[in-house]
Amino acid sequence: MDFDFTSDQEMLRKSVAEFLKKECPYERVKEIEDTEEGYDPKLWKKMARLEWMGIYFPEEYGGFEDPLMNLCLIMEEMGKMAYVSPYFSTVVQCGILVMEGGNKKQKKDILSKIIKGKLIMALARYEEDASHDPSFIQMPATVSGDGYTLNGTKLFVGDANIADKIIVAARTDKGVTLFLVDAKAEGITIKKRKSIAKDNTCDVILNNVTVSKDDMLGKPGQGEALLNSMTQKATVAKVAEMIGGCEAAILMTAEYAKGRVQYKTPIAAFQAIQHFMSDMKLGYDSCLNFYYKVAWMVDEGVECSKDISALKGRMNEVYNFIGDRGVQIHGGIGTTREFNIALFFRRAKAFEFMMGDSDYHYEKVAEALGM
Amino acid sequence: MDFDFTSDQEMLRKSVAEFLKKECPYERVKEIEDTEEGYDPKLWKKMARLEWMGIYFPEEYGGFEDPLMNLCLIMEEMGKMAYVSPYFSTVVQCGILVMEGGNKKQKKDILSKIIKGKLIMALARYEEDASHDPSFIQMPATVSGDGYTLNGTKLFVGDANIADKIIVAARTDKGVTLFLVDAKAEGITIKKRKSIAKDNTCDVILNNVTVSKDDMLGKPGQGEALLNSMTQKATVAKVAEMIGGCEAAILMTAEYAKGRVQYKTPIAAFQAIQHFMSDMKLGYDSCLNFYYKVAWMVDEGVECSKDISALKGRMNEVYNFIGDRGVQIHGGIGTTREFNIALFFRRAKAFEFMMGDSDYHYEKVAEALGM
Amino acid sequence: MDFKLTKEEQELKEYYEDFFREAIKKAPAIFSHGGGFEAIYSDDEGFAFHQKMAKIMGEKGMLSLPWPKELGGADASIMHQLIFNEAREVSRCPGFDFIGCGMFAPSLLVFANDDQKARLLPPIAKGEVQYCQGWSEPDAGSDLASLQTAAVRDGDEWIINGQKVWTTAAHRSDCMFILVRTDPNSSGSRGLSVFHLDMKTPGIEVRPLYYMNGSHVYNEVFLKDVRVLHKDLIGDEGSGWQVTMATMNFERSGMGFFSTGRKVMERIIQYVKTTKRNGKLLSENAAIRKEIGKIYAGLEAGTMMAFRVGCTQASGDMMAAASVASESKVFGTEFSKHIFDFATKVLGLYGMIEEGDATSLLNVVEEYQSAPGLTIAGGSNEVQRCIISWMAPLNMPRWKLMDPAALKR
Amino acid sequence: MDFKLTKEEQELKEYYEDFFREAIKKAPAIFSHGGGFEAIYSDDEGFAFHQKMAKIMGEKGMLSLPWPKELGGADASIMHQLIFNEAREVSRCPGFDFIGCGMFAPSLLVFANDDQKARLLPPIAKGEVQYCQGWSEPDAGSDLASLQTAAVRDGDEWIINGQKVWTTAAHRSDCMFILVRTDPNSSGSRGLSVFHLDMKTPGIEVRPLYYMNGSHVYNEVFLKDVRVLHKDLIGDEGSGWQVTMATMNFERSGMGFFSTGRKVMERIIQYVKTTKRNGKLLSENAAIRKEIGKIYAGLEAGTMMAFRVGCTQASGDMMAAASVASESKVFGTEFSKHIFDFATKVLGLYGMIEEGDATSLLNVVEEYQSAPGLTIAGGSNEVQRCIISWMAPLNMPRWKLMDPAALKR
Repeated sequence: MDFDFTSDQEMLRKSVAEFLKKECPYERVKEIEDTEEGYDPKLWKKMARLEWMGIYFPEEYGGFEDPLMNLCLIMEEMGKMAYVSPYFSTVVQCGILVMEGGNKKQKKDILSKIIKGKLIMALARYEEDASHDPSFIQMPATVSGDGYTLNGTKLFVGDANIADKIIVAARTDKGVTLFLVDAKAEGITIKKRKSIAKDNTCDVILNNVTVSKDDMLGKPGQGEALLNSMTQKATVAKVAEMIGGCEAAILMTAEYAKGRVQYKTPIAAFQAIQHFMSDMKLGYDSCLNFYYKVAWMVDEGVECSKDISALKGRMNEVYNFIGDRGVQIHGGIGTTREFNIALFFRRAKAFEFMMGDSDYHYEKVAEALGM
Repeated sequence: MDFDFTSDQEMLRKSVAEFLKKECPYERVKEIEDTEEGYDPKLWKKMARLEWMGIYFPEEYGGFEDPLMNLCLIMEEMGKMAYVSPYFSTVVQCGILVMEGGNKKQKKDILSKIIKGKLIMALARYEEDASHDPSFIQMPATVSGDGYTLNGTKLFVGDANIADKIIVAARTDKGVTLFLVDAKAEGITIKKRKSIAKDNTCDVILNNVTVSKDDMLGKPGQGEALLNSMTQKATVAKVAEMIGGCEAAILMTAEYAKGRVQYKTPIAAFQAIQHFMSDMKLGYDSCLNFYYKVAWMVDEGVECSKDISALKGRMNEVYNFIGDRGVQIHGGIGTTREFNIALFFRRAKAFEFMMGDSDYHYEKVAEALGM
Repeated sequence: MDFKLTKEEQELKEYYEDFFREAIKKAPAIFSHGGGFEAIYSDDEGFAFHQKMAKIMGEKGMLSLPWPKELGGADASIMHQLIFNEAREVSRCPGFDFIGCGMFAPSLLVFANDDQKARLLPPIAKGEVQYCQGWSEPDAGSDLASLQTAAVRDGDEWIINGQKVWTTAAHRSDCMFILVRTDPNSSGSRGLSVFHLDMKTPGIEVRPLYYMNGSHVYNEVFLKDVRVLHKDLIGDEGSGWQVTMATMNFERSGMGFFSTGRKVMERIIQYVKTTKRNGKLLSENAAIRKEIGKIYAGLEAGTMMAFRVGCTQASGDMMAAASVASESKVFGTEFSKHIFDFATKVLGLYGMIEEGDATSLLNVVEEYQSAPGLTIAGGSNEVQRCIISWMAPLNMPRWKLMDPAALKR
Repeated sequence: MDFKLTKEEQELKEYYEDFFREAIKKAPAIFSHGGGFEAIYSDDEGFAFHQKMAKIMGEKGMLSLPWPKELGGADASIMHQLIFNEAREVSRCPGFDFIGCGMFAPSLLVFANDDQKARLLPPIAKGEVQYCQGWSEPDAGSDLASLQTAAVRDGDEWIINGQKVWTTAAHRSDCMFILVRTDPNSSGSRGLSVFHLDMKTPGIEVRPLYYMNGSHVYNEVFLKDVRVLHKDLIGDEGSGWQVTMATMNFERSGMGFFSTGRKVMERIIQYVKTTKRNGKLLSENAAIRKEIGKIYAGLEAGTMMAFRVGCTQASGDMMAAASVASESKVFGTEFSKHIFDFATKVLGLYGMIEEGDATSLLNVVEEYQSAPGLTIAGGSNEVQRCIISWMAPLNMPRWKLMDPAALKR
């Protein structure tokens, strides 16, 4: 058993950290949050040049075939800086779907564009009932001519407002099927919602949108399997982002507590504050080592859906606890837009629901344990 | 709205408190716990002479017809002293069942004996599945001659080992029915179990026990209704005992913390200890006022099953929290038989299950709220 | 022991409930999204409605219920006040300036001289004036007594210099009651005084302090050579701490947390009964059912605690009331956080959306975001817990933070 | 990053699991009721089995795995030790004296001189000797450094007077390692020394300290003019605190809590799948299912934390290891309490019964009662939390309680 990273991994982590710290400090993050696009196109191009996009993709399409662990390291560092970009939608969710479900032509076409930073993608899976389980997807894809027609509303679609292409999950007579849809296609309306994370959460309304057979991703009825497989990896990547957020929130709060004097004492010397801080640290450490193991299991190809669910279930609780205590220890100032701790408080709540909330995941664990 | 007691009530409370403090300090309680009978017959007689037994029963049978609130005050004081006696089994559970379900003869016969301290009773309701809901009672009462024959095992029967009479809930073709059975009747085997409260929790095995028609309590099939009605009052009385335990545990722990010096400081000055203590106090106060209201509602005849369930659900949590923090603040010494705080830690767990655990009660509340 | 409402109390309850039920119907849309400070102070339309309601309530005498009759009040019993407050808080109808009517006016009744009462009370009673409070400073939060804003005597006037922070509604206010250091040689809770200050006085600058979601409720207030007349000193010179402690404790029963909580619980029940997720009706989930049972128990327990605070205050035992009030504050604020958090969990992905059709079912994420302020404002819960432990019956050894004797009257 | 077991490690794992699985089958009945301290130290038959197993394990070299080969050990890697510990703890098989083998022997390896190593280590390795530790005193619990038991030099001997408390297994022990004050002018953590003491030495009186359920695990130990040879001083005179702090930290990964927890979880799952209550199978209750999911997550998270402690210790960074070890202790002990509590809840009324047929399904109420000791013993969790906050990366200002530098080596 070995908890150490390779020197390549250390270098990767360092370069991501330095880039984000320099190019996108918290003040800039808040500015980006307030824009309609909700991301910084210039930084997106720079990230592509730094080769972050292709890290997990096959070499034959221009990627590096690094393990998921390396992708997770990037997500961790993004989490620390509360960074906002379509990386999770484009590279993690849609990229993996295309990698695992696409035909040669689709992979070549799409992955190479993603890697070059020339394609932004969004995944439209959720519907009105907000079920995380893809078997409840209802939106019909009806055969029309040589292709299909899509009708219905998709909700909670990250980055649809800036996407070039959207992967839409809909139901054909063979079951859930994935389609690659042009975001500008006729019949598509995209509405950005106000979310607690101030991110690009959108409604996507499809009104008689036609897609050709060639734009099907995978086979008819393969959608559930593809979504489930991608979701496992994307969940670990989301956890990585959350763990990064936890670390930053803890250190930021510890620093604040040491500098904040009340009753002629730095509040960091108060036992109540020390106990909160150690509980935050403990929660973080308990998830950190578990997350490393789960990422490793995915890379080793070991079946670990139960562990991924257990991890995400726990991570949700820990991140929200840390965000909450972080604000509490900051006191009033922690609730302001000006101070940075609220960035994490807000993200903790949004990320709790992304890729499945704790109720959903703990139920999955119980099921897997034979209950 | 008025949170004050009448002067009669204040006097009652004081006299119970003084009696128990003098006659049955904690040291004595622990001695009694270690006896096979698990109660002190001399004190039982004295309690009868002090007129505690008849407090809630009709005047025509020798009682005082006081409100349930007054019975609760006695239970509160017993709870404070962690007192052990068959009061809850005999007076509260069986007494109320007889009062509400018995015919004139039964009431006259039984209640007057209870009031004089000459009859100890036990209620045998639970079976192997440990369901609190009486509709799941399965034990058959089969018609035989002019009476019934009972066969089966009853569990968690408080004070069966010292009881003269046992009320057994069994199922006839009309539904659940209550029977008054002589504890020495042929076919009855009683086995005392080791319980965390070191109380008289017994198995009662009935092997072809015959009862005459005259020993039926209420009508055939009336058992569920009688048990439910009694259980409401008994639950409030049990809460009263628990609230008393909470108060004693809190004060005992506060005293200890003020006297215990570590790091040259009374540990009561440590913020972590202060926070624990205030959370204990807060939990207690939140239940206290709620319990007074519920007892009052019962006395006013207001339908309040939902509130009784909510109260017991919450009381279980609060008492266990107080018992646990009480031990923790005492440190190692708190885990010993010698120190008194563990009396409350142990009772908190046992009382959690008596008259329904929190899962059971919260579910009842949800049901009552139309879910 | 008696928990019945008298016939008169029952009538009052119905009267107030009817009044607010009707009144809130005319409120702008923002009040249907949670309401609260944000609706009142951050939004122009919301504030206009608050002012309009204040005048209507003023005309009906609802802003001065507990005042003595000779000062224009109704000499209302504490139960009357609690009934009024509960009805108002359940409806979430604005109009009652919790700072002016809820805190400053009761202080004036105790500490002000006749001239001040005559000048300051009527506009409050009529709902014509909005107040803010000048307490916290950047370096004086939980440790309020370490504040540095100073007032120096100059003839008939005092000259104030310093900075206040967390000033709720300062940008909407006509007046502030401000706690300042009048004895330059003092430290801690001695040497402080309270003044009544017109916000139009030259030298006052109000700057917004944006909340994490971007709303504007709080402010920083900078005071540079601000002149206030000596006759606007409330209470004796140097008595500022006593006045402030008393002000803090007026109607701090915490009832509002439980009234609000009950409404949220009802919204959750409605939602789970009608919503399927992952193939199952949410109301069939035993974990959700159990949590609802627990929440109901907490609400009932909390409500009775709040009533207890009110009754204890009415009995005049302000020390005992202060202890239970702190408990009620801690319990109420943490319970509120919990219930809003649970509501977002029930909503699932909808729990992160702040607006729009999709969330009309339950729009609690705004309240969820406001909630962290609750456990900080008005004395952080960490300090409150210490205070509870210092008072009877626990009597744990205390630091010098606050003298419970100051609460006696 | 690699979480695979090597082929060799996998073989060791299977070897130990097989060994303990077979061994525990021969244990007296009391070990099927939880086992733990109570089974070993409170019960004669239980202690006899413990001694028997100690000798068997001693013969197989299992009591000295990490020791250097020249001292009769196997120079086992930390992974080897963790695998051994986990297999042993999962089985709940006794025989490994956690005091002598687990704490004192590793200290001897670091601090003892050659003579002491030669005299004291072999009997430990052979499983011939039971140890107890003389640390806590009535007025020195969390604040261990305030202890008062004193040793005064008298030629080749030291004379010890004082009282120890919480001495686990003293009534079963052959020897004690005892922390005493050797410098009468010292206070706090200076001037302390550690001695190896034969329990048959005149002047030692052991009195039982009964646990709340009446079991006898702990003792008070009174020392009156107890003479110990100077050659039994471990480490330098005055180095007692360093020796003790190091002793405390040997193998404090907390793995045992999670191994035990996993067994309890399995018993709960088995129980709820086969038990109906109030008309429903318990395993159909979403609240129970959710809690099981949560418990599984906690167990996996805790296990990885414990492995992390082991690996960090192996890397020689004892400071970093100490911090994570404290976290693992806090998490593990509170998690244990939680899981035992949950188990009683699942049992319902059976959750209050300590013995008998009715409870053969799950007999955890004894473990539930032992659990409160966990969060107190070995440094209360309140103190542990402070220590965690004082170390990197939090570096909160600390009181003088414990010098983290003492953990460096």
